[in-house]
Order: sequence, then C-alpha cells, then structure tokens
Amino acid sequence: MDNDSLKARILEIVPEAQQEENKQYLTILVPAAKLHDLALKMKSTTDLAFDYLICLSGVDYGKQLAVVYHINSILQKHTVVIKVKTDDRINPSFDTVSDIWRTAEFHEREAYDMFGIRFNNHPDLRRIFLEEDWKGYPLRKDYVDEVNIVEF
Amino acid sequence: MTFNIYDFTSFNRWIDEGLNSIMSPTWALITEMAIIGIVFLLFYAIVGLFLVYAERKVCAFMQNRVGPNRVGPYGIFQTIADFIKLLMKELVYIKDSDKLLFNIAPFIVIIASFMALSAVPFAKGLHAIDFDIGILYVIAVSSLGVVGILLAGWSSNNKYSLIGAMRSGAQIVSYELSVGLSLLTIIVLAGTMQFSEIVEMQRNGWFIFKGHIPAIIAFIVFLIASTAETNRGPFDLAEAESELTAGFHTEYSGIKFAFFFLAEYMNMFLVASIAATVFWGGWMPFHVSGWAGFNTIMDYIPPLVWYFGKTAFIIWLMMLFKWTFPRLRIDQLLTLEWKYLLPINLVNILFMAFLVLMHWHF
Amino acid sequence: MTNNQFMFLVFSVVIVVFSLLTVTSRRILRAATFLLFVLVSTSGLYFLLRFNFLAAIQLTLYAGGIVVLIIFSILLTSHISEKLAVPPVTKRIYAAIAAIAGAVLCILTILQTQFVQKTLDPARVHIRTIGEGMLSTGKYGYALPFEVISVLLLAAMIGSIILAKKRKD
Amino acid sequence: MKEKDFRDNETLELFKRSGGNVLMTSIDAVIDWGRSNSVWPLTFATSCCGIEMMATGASRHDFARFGIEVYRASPRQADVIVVAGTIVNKMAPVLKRLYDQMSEPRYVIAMGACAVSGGPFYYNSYHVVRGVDQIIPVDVYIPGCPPRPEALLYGIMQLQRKIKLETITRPEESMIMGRK
Amino acid sequence: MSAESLILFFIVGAFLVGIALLFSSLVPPTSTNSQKAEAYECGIPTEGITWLQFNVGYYLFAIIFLVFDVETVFIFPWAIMMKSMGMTAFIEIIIFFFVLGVGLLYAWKKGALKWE
Amino acid sequence: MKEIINLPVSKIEEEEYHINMGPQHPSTHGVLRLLVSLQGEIVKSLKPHCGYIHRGIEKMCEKDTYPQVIHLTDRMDYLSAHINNHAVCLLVEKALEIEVPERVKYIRTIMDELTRIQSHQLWWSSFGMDLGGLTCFFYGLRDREMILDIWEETTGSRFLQSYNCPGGVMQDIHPNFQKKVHAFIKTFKKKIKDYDRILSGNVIFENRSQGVGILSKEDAISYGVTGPSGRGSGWSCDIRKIEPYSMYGQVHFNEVLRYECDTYSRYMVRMQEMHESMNIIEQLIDNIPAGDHSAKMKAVIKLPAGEYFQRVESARGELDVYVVSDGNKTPYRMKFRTPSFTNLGVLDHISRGMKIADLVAIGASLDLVIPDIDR
Amino acid sequence: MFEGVPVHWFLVLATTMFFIGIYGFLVRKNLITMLMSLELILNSVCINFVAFNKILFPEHLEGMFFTLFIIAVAAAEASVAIAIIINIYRRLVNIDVEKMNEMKY
Amino acid sequence: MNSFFRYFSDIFHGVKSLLIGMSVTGRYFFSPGQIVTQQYPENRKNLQMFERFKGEVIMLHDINNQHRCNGCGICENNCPNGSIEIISARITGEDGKSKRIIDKHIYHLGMCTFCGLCVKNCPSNALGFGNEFEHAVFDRSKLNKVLNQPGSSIIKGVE
Ligand code: SF4
Ligand code: SF4
Ligand code: SF4
Repeated sequence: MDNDSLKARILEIVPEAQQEENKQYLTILVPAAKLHDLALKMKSTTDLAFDYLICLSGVDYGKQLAVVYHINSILQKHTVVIKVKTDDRINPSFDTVSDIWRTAEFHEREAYDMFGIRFNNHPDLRRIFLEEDWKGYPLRKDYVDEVNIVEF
Repeated sequence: MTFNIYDFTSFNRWIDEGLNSIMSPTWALITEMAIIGIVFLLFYAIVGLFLVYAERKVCAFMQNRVGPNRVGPYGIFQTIADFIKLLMKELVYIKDSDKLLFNIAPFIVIIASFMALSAVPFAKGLHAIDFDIGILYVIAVSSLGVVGILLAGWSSNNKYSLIGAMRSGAQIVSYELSVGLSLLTIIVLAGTMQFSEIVEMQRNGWFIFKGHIPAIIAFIVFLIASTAETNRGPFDLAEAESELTAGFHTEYSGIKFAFFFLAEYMNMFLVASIAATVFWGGWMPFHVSGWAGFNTIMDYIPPLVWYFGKTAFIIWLMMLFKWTFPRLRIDQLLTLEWKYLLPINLVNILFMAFLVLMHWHF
Repeated sequence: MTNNQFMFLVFSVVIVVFSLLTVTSRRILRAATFLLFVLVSTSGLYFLLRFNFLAAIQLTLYAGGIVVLIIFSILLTSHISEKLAVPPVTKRIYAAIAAIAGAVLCILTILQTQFVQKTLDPARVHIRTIGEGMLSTGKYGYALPFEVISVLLLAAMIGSIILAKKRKD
Repeated sequence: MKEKDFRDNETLELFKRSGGNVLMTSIDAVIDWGRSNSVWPLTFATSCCGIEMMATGASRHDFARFGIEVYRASPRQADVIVVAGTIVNKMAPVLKRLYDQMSEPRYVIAMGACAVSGGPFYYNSYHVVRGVDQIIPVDVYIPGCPPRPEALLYGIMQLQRKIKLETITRPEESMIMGRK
Repeated sequence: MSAESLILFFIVGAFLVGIALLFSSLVPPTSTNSQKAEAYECGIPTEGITWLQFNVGYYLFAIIFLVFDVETVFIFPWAIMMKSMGMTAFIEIIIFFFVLGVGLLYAWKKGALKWE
Repeated sequence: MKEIINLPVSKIEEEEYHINMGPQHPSTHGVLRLLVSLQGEIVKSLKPHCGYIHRGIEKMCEKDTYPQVIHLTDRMDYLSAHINNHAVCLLVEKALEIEVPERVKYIRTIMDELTRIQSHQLWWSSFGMDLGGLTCFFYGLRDREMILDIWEETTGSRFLQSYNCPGGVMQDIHPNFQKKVHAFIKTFKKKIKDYDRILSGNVIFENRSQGVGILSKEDAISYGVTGPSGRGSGWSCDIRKIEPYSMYGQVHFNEVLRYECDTYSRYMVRMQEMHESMNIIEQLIDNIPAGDHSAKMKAVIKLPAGEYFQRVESARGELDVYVVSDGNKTPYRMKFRTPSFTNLGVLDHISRGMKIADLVAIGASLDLVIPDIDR
Repeated sequence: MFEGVPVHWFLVLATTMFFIGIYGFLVRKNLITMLMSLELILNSVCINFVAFNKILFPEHLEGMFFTLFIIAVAAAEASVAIAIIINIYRRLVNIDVEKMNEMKY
Repeated sequence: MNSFFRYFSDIFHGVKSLLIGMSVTGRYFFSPGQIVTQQYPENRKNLQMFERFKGEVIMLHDINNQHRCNGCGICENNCPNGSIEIISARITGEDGKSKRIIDKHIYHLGMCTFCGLCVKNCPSNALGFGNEFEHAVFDRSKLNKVLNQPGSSIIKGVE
C-alpha cells in the first residue's frame, strides 16, 4: 500500500491523527489515548497487517516526551512511523503495546529506563540497564549527574 | 644376581631376601612396604604431572598450537610450576560449608585412585598386589571415588557444586555397571580375574584378537564407559564449564582443587592401564602364533615399554575423544548408558559365553 | 602381638569409633560418611581373613552402592545447614542403658563359651572355590539361591520403581 | 626477551626498593618461578577486549605457551583476573566481589583503554567506571583498544617479572608493590 | 601381603593429601574480607539457601544401579567358572540374565530410564 | 504400603529454585545475567538482567559529531563493527543526499561480508565451546585470524577499525587486499568442511540441538527476532534483500532460510550464510572500480533537521539507526535498534521447559553479543 | 584360630557394633539415620558369620555365602527402604518418624 | 520392528559421525606442519607489523628533531574521547610578531581508541601511527606521553 492510502486508512481509525513531515516514511502523530486501539487494529486488519514492530524509541523533544514506533508489515511491505507525545514530564505514561508485539516489552523497558516513560499494563516494567535505585533518566535532555558524568 | 628388565620376579625375591637377611622379618616387611609406598608415591606424582602435561601438549597439537613451551625444554616443567603454584595458594573456606566433609572429599578421591593403582601389573613381577580377584578389586575400590565427589558437591554449600555432584554421582554409578560388565566379558573368556594370569594367558594372542567380535565390542564399550566414569569429556557434565562454572569443585582452591584434578588424570591412567592389561595384553609383547622369529624380536622389547606404549595409546584415544566431541546432555548421557551400552553389554556377555562354550575363540 | 592381632585391633577400633559417631553425629551426611568408614574397615577385616572376594563385594555393594544410595537420598532430602534434632535426654539414657545392658550380657555369654577352633587354615579361599560353590547344585551348592537372588532383585527393582516413579496425580 | 627491552623498568626498580631490599632466597626463587609460570586466568571478559583475549588464547598466539591456557571459571582457582573490557557502575560490585573471592596470591591485569582509564567512555558517560584501579588494585596496565594479542602477551610477561619480585618471608612487603 | 599392603596404600594416599593440605593451609599468604567466604555464584550474592529442590531423576538411577550392581557382582563367580563348567553354567546364566532382562525391560517400559 | 502410596501429595516437586547464570559466566559470552528458575534441571522461566555493560552510548552520541560517533558504534557490536559503521554512514549520506563513489560501495560491501564471516566464525567457535567441543573454539579463531590480517593490512586495526567514515572510507584498500581475500576464500572453503565434519554432522551435536529451543515464525516476528535466528524460523527478514543498500541490490545471493525452527536450524543458517557471504565477495572482489575512496565532504557535517532511519543487516540481525537531528553537528537523539537486544527478548520464551544444558545451546544459537544489548 | 586372633575378639566386636546399631535405631528419629543404624546391625551379623566360617569351619564356605546373600538382600532392602523414604518425603516433606505420625491423621 | 532397526542404524550412524569427527582432530594432531602459532617473544626480532598498524599515535619528527605541529588544536577537537591535550605557548618570532607554537602535545595512550581522526584531520600532517605495541606498564601515569620530543621545534614553513 502506498503512503497516501495508508494515511487514509489510519485516519479512518483515528481521525485525530496528524501527519508529520518526513522524507522517508509516513509519519503520523496520534493522541496517546488512541494508541493501543490503533496498534491493535493495525496488526489485526488484513490489508494493514503491521505484524513487525521494528523499533520503539523514546525521544525527548525538550518540552515533550515522545515515543516513536517504526512498524512494518512483512506481507504488505509497507512501513509507517507512529508517534505519540506527552507534555507531562513528571509522570509521562502511554499504553503498552507489548501485548500486540512482544518485542515491545524490552523496548518499553528501555524507554522507561532512559526517559522515565511509564507504560500502562506492561507486564514487567522495571529498569532494564541501570540499577533499580538509579536516580533520574539519563537520556532526558535535562538530566544532570555531577557524580558520574565528566563533561568533555 | 642379574637384573633382568624382562622379568622382575627375581629382582623382587632378591630385595626380599636381602632385606630379610639383614633385619627381622617384621622390620623387613615394614621396610619393604616403605619402599613400595615411596615408589608408588613417586610414580603417582610423576604420572600425574606427566599426564597433565601430555594432555596439554596433545590438545595443543590437535588445535594447531604448540602448547606449553617456555618452562624447560618443550615446556616439560610446566606442570611442576603449576604444582608449586597450587601448593602455594591460599585455601579458601566457605561460610556454612561442612568443613570436615569439605576436607575429607579430596582424601577419598585420591585414596580411591591410589589404592586401585596398587593392583596394576606393570611388568612381569612388577606389581604391588596380585589378587585373585584383581579386576573386581579395582572396580570395588574405584567405586568409592564417587563418594568423594558427592561429598565435595554437597559440603561446598554452592548450587553449582550440588548440581554438579548430583550429575556426576548419577553418571559415575551408571557407567560403573558398563565398566564392570565389559570387563566381565573378558573374564568369561579368560576364566580368571587375576591380572597376572590374565596377562599370562595372552602370551599367544591378546584378548582383543582372541575374542574377536565380542571382545572388540566389549573394548569399545569399556572405552566409552570408562571415559564417562572418569568424568572426562565428552562426559564432563559434572564440571561442565559452560553450564556450571566448575561443577562440584567450584569452591575448591589451591592444592585441594589440584587433588581433584590429579585424581581425574590418575583415574584416566588407571582405566587405560586396565584396558591395556585386559584387552591388549598388558606388558605382553605382540605375538603371532607360528611366527617364531617375529615373536623373539618382539620379546626383545622390554615389557615396560609395551605396557606404557599401550597405555599411552589408550590415553591418547581418550584425549582424542575429549578434544573432539561436544558434551552430552544429562538425559542423553543416561540414555546412552541404560538404553544402549547396558543392553548391548548383556547380550555381548551371552555372546561371549556362547563363544567360549563352542570354543570359537582362537 | 602378631601382625594379625594388631591389624584386627586397628580395624576394630576404627569400626567401633565410627559406628558410635554414625549414631551420634548430628549432621546427617557426616553420619553417612562415618558409616562408609565403618563399612570400608569391615571390608578390611574381611581382607584380613583372606576372604578377598567377600571383601571386594562388601566394598562394591555396601560402600560403593548402598552408601552412595543413602548419600543420594540425603542430598535429596536435607539441606546443608540442617542439623538433626537432639533426642531427649531420657530417651537417650534409656536407649543407652538398654544397649549397654544387652551388649554386656552378650559379651559375657560369648566370653564364657568355648568354641572349638580349628587350626586347619586353608591358605586362602580361591575365587574358583566360590564359583564352584555358587554354581553347583549339590550339597554346599548355591545354584538355587543364586537364581533366587535374581528374582529377589527383580522384585526389589519393580517395587522401588513403583514407589519412586513420579505419578501424575 | 632481555630485561632492557622491557618498558617501565623504573617502576619495577621502585618496587624492588620499596620492598625494603628483602633478600631473595632460593626458596623464593623457586616459588616465584612456579607462580610466574602458571598464572591461570579467570574467564572474565566484558566486551571487545575479551575477544582479543580469546584470540590470544587461540592457536595463532597461544597463551598456552606461557602455561596460561588453564582458564578457570571459578575465582577460587584463578590467579589472575584479566579485566578485559569496560567496567560499568553496575558491574563494579560484581568485579569487586569476584576479586575478593579469589584466593591469594591474586593479580589483576587491566587490559584495554576501558580498564585502564575508561577509554572511549571517559567523557560524557554516566555509567562507566573510569579505570578499574578505582575498584581493585591493578598490577599491570595494557593500553590499546583493544590491545593486540602480542600486547597482552607482553603484559603477561610484565606481570611475570613483577611476580618474580615477591618473597614469602615477608609477604606484607611484596604486597606493597602497587597495592594498598 | 594383601590386607597389610592395602593399609599401606591407604596410608600413603592419606599421607600425600594430608601433608599437602597441612602445608598449604599454613604457608601460603592469606587474606580475609567480607566476601571471600561467601558462596560463589557468578559474582552475585546467592539467593536463599543452597537447596536443590527435590529431583527424583537422579535418584531413580541410583536405585536401579544398586540392583544391577548386585547382579553384576554375582556374575563374577560365574564368569570365572564359565570356561570350566560349560553347559550348566551357560544355562544358569541364561536364566539369570532372563530375569535381569525382564527387570531392565520393565524399567524401560515404566519410563524409569528416562531422565526427567 | 497402601497408605504410603496414597499419602497426600505435597508440592515439593513443583517447587522452584533460582540460580544465577552470569554476570561472570562462561556461557553468557560476557556479562549478561540470567536469573533462571529451575525445577530440577528444567528451566521454568528466566529473567535476563542486562546492563552490566551499559555504557550509555546513545547519550554519548548526542555529544559527539557524526564522524566521532563511528568509534562508538564500533564498540557496540564489536563483532560486526564494519556493519555498524556502515549504518551510521549510510544514514548520514542519505540525510545529506550524498552519492558515494562506486568504489566505496564495493569496499563497504566486501568489508561487511568479511565481517559477517568473521562474526559467524567466532560464533561457531563459541557455540562449539559452549557445547563442550573445545577444539571448535580453536579452529574457528584460527581461521578468523586470516580475516583479521586482511583488515589489519588495510585499516590498521584488527577488528575495531573505525574504517568507514561519512562519505566513504578512511583509507583506500591496501594493494594486497584482493590477493589476500582470494587466498582467504580458497583456504576457508576447505576449512569450513572441517567445521561440518567436527560439529555439524556429529551425532552428539545433532541430539543436543535438534528440537531444542523451538521458535515459531509467528513468535519470531512478534518478538522481532531477526537475522540468522529469525531466518532459522523461516522468516525472510534479510534487510539486504528487503531494502538493499550499497552493492546488495546488484549481487546475486540467496537468502538462507530454514524451517525447522530449532537450534539446529539456526546453526545451519549461519553455516550456509558463510558460504553465501563468500559467494558475494567473489562476485565483487575482482570488479572493484577505480575511483576515490571517499566522497567530498564538508569539514563539519551537519544533518538538516529532521528524522532519519536506516536499516542494515548486521551479522546478528537487523540493525537500525534512528536519528533525530536539529540541524547541529551533533545528533539530537540517536537510537540504535540492535539485533541482540531484541533477540534476547525471546530467550525466556523459547527456553522454557528445556534443560539447563539446552539453555546454553539456545543462548549460543541466538548469538548474543552483550555490549550490543546494553549499548 | 586365625593366626592368633581368637574368635571371641570377633564376636565382641560384632556385639558392640550390633548394640551401637540398636542404640542408634532407638534414638534416631530420622528415617535415613535409622536405616543407617540398621546397616550397622546387618554388618555386625556379617562379621559374625565370616568369623565363624573362617575360624570354626574353615573347610566349608557357608558363612561366607550367607554373608554374600545377606549383602545382596541388604542391598535390595536398602533400595526399597529408600524408595519408601523418598516417597514419604515427597508427600510429607519430612522424614521424621514422630512428625510423620502427627501428619498422618 | 521398525524402531528395532532404527535402534541399530542410529548406533551405526552415530559411531560413523564420531569417527569422522575424530579423523579431523587426529589429522591435525599428526600434521604439526599446520601449526599456526607465532611464538611472540621469541620472534620479536622479525615480527613485522603491517605498515598501517595503529599501535600508538606519534608525532613525526625528522632527523633534525623537527616536527610539523603548529599547535592548532584541531586534533584535540577531533578526538572523540579527549586523548589529546594541546598546551601551546606564545613566542615572539623573528619578525617580532607573537605567535602560537606547541609547548606540549600531550597524548593519553591509556585512553586512545585509535580511531584515526586526529591523524586524518591534522592540517599539517604532523601526526602518524607508530607500530609499537609493547606498552604494558606497572604505573598508569607512564601512559601519558608528550608527543613532541624534548627540544624539538617546528619545521620552517609549515605554519
Ligand atoms: S578498551 Fe576498547 S576494545 Fe577494549 S573494551 Fe574498551 S572499547 Fe572495547
Ligand atoms: S598535531 Fe596537527 S592538528 Fe594537532 S595541534 Fe598539531 S598541527 Fe594541529
Ligand atoms: S586516534 Fe582517535 S582517540 Fe586516539 S588520539 Fe587520535 S583522535 Fe583521539
């Protein structure tokens, strides 16, 4: 499916979605509340058939925290980028997609570890790399750590 | 008194008489024992050190390397350096371990292998004890070694050790059966368990030739089973590095660890000598009945050379196993013993008995 | 003291001491190890009596078989820091009195009995003699027990497998 | 290889002097000969340098010539811990525990830039220990990223030279050498 | 010379280990720290007690082994006599082996030879 | 007797206990810690604990310029360092819309395939070692040295070369390069037969690997298990075929697929991939076009603001680089989707119900590189 | 007489061992230790048999054969006994005689 | 019956595959010519590193003990992990102008990752890679080096 019809199909499911500028893939920003629903439909609908979550990345855009999903369909050979953002930097949370794509389980733990983004209903949301008692979320732009970081 | 490297009986008598003539019988006995003890101790140490070195060199050659070569010519003093190092290493005690059993375990392992060695005939007249139950004695004594391993694993208070000990316990006792049964096959053919008689009976042909098919099967089974019984690769599950770090001796350090190490090699030497003696004629030269000239030439090679040559060959085979094959899994290991080796062995004994009955052996 | 007497004393001291330890040690695996020592020195006693075959069997079956099985079951059922409970003092005293009384009684009886000791001493029981005895069917022949043993063992094996096998219940 | 071909002889001299010029007896010589020719490493590798350590053990470079092929997985039986790779904060207590659990005498080789100083991760990283000598005493530093196998062999020989200075008569003195 | 020399070998073996243990518990340098006496588990403190929970797999083999071990040692006298006694011995052992084989087959069929 | 048999059943056999494998454990190939719940010797479940080598590379990348990032990607998955670099370089070139010279493409592709062979050789070595066949370890590493020599001659380092740079490669290939690659392929084709003899066909090995660690295709996709591990489950997930880059669009090679879904099939995929890689190299090595070894680049590389994503096939599976740029000379956010990280996720799933010895085999068959997981 | 060792010595030894076994059997509460005491008792009996055979009736081998069969029977007994013990343990997580009584009813 | 035959064919194939495996190791055992080991300390004399081998960063000096580094600091900026520190000094040249020269070009060998960026980006090609690899020391501070040799000066005309 080409990007336009993809976009149309996704807008059908989530009318509030907006397209973002990106040269490579169709990038769509969806409201956090609709994410899980959309993901489920994207995977189960046969013409979309997004069965492979390539990558799930947390991004700190300064004001907002975002999670970016690169999703691919093996059968249909199309890829889409879904983005969700939140302004809440204290307690950011999204719905988990680890029940849809199992690979998300580790990626979400990583995003939690690095950005402090919580994923609701995640089976085992613990820090994955850092110790449990680590303070702060290192990949956030406002992370400061005088003890451990030697600035260049 | 001429000293004859082909027959040590007269040499023994000479020592015996000499000692008895200069001291009372009790003291003569004690002196003799002291001599035997020291000789065996030295022998044990030398063989142990040499085998460790040999294994390292052999595996190096199999792997396109050169192996130890910087301590002494060709690195022959390597194991001595290791020994000194190990002797000078701290012994660590583990909290909550059972110290008594922890210390007893290496004793049991070493004593078992040492006592078993006492029955091996090295050349004519050159053996410490010549029991009429020779083979059974060796089996009996070496079956004690497993207790040492079980104790070691349990008393270390370590999970890996415990799993390792359980594994090797089950493994050693299982394979003990096959070792016993494959030797039994030859006993059926020989009609004796005494090592000296067994060797003597192979004067005109080694048992592996005499007993042809069943003897060969028995030899193969013995080789496999004894490799397993000595906990060597590919049956080294007890110390499977990639699973259990160091298995039952994970918590042993320094010289105590060295004893387990040594016992493994001595057991290997032991089973190789047993195999050489029982299947390959021990110190008996290679004879072909009828070829008198050939036989006399063979007779000129001293028995010790024959004996060590055969033993070395079998040890080499066992090393080849270890350095070629991947390790078995515990269930496969037990399946191999109980579903393959044991039934084959039982049938093989019957086969051999039948052979003996019909006089089909050579 | 002859050699034999000396050896006998050594073995019997070992046996008695380790038997006592076996029944008093509070660590169960230690008790099993002591039992092993008892059994091994018993086999030494047999060697001393020139019953080589018997001694070897004692080693293989008792020391290398039964004790290993016992150790295995200990490994399965108890933990290293576990110690056996000390039995109540009264019980220990009663048991000790009973045992000592029985022992003294028996020993006294034994010492008063005169045994007809034969001076005849066949140098050693050769394994062949045993083999003949075991396979012959006449008087002093043990062919029947030899076969019966196999049935007994079969029964034991079936029994233990039934008991020990994991059942899906 | 001759003494003068080695680097850092000055530090070695320093050790000798700080050892109080203890007389080396012939017993010491024998023991040190044994120890230095049989340093069994712990199988410990965290990252890239570990691959070079493996390569050193492999046929081409063959650790075993020095009698070092006996890799022990248990710290009780190992003599030297070759810290091959980055040590991060989460790993540091583990490394410390491993070192603590080794039996005396024990040695440490810091292999690679990471183990020496944190190397490529010195700046800007929040989770890297900047040199293992902050956790455990190090005997020999081998720089490189990763050091090539010959460099590791060279490091081992340096360690051997250091071991040869030890004396059992006054062990506390030989401890001074670079360890606190 | 049998029992005595066995004792001899026992003593020499024990001596070898004993001396070495004694030497190496006295001479080499030692050090203590809080971690050294802890059980080694890949550098992580052990959790819980060192307790393998019940694992029937191993132990079944020990039982079957014991039974077979008895049978093995009972075959030894027979094996010696086989050559001289001929047919009688052969028949006796066939009966013996038959019973044994039944046992093995039973264990096999019951799945006792399957490690789990 | 009856009573004893019919006693109430306790749950003792169902009780689990936990055992740590790692961080310092020979079979985890580094500092992965697996907390394994065992019942007897059966794995009930396991929890991977990573982070023992988490160095914060993604954070460091945000402070480094694009050429400097290369030396960090080297150290992520050190066994496919070239491919990691390649991914970053491709991304930068794509963002800047630079066309690199043909020669660079050839060199990079050859280097990538050499990397793949080298990585698989090392994997084979350690696989053999994990299963207890110690000699495999030496044979694999012995043959790997040949590739390292080829690299060292051209790039100056044995395997962390930082050879790729945005726009091309650091230096031109050494004049001996082609000759040596030919020699290598000739020798290795012989040696790889030994690999088959000593391990692949071995009955012990077959028994230990067949039917162990079954990973169905659906699970592979859902868990995102890519690379040889995914292809061992019949999932055609080779980025070289899906989104060809550099020379992969022009060369002929088969994507190796196997459908047994077990450890053995993952093993066989890698063995055959070595042949395929040699095939690719043979197609390219004699045709390297003349030209510059690098495109003209500005002294300071700044990516236009935007988001970029680059997929490549590393030796372990799909490696993706995701960059958010704000137009500066350093990336704003750089994320690596590393293959080992996702492959690790499936370990728990496929090793349940297996024995502890199988766990070692399964772990080895996934070919995890721990710094690749932790970054 | 066996070269200087009178048969009484053997008998005293065996008796001592026997009653040590009895003591253990009475005192111990753990089933496995009870089994071990039992092995002691059996062993002492074996010693008796052998000594009688050797010293009193050296021309025949009855004592030895009896011992042989005792050992075989002991092995069978031990394997069944331990099977039972293990079975009890699996069900009650305990092999203490006294606690067993409590739990059964 | 089928399983009965499989039992035997399994044994046969198993043994065969084992023998094949053993033939490989056995063959290597008997062909010591295939040994690939380089005996490092013994072959030290003729051990030749590849010319591009990156053993350490050095500053190229000519026979007059002169180098080409002008202390511009580009290498310092390019080094991804701060292995290079430039300490420059100001001197007054012959023409009376004060100009910057290198005082100490400090190189932390213990941190360098041999990425080659400093060498590649040096505008005056003052740096290069040395083939030395025997760096192991007992004292970490020995790994910090000053690359410009004592008493060296800059080649005329480079700045
Ligand atoms: S020093 Fe370099 S090669 Fe070694 S671990 Fe660190 S980054 Fe890897
Ligand atoms: S070495 Fe080169 S880049 Fe560095 S300061 Fe000198 S001239 Fe500048
Ligand atoms: S090679 Fe790289 S790391 Fe080393 S000094 Fe130069 S720029 Fe820095």
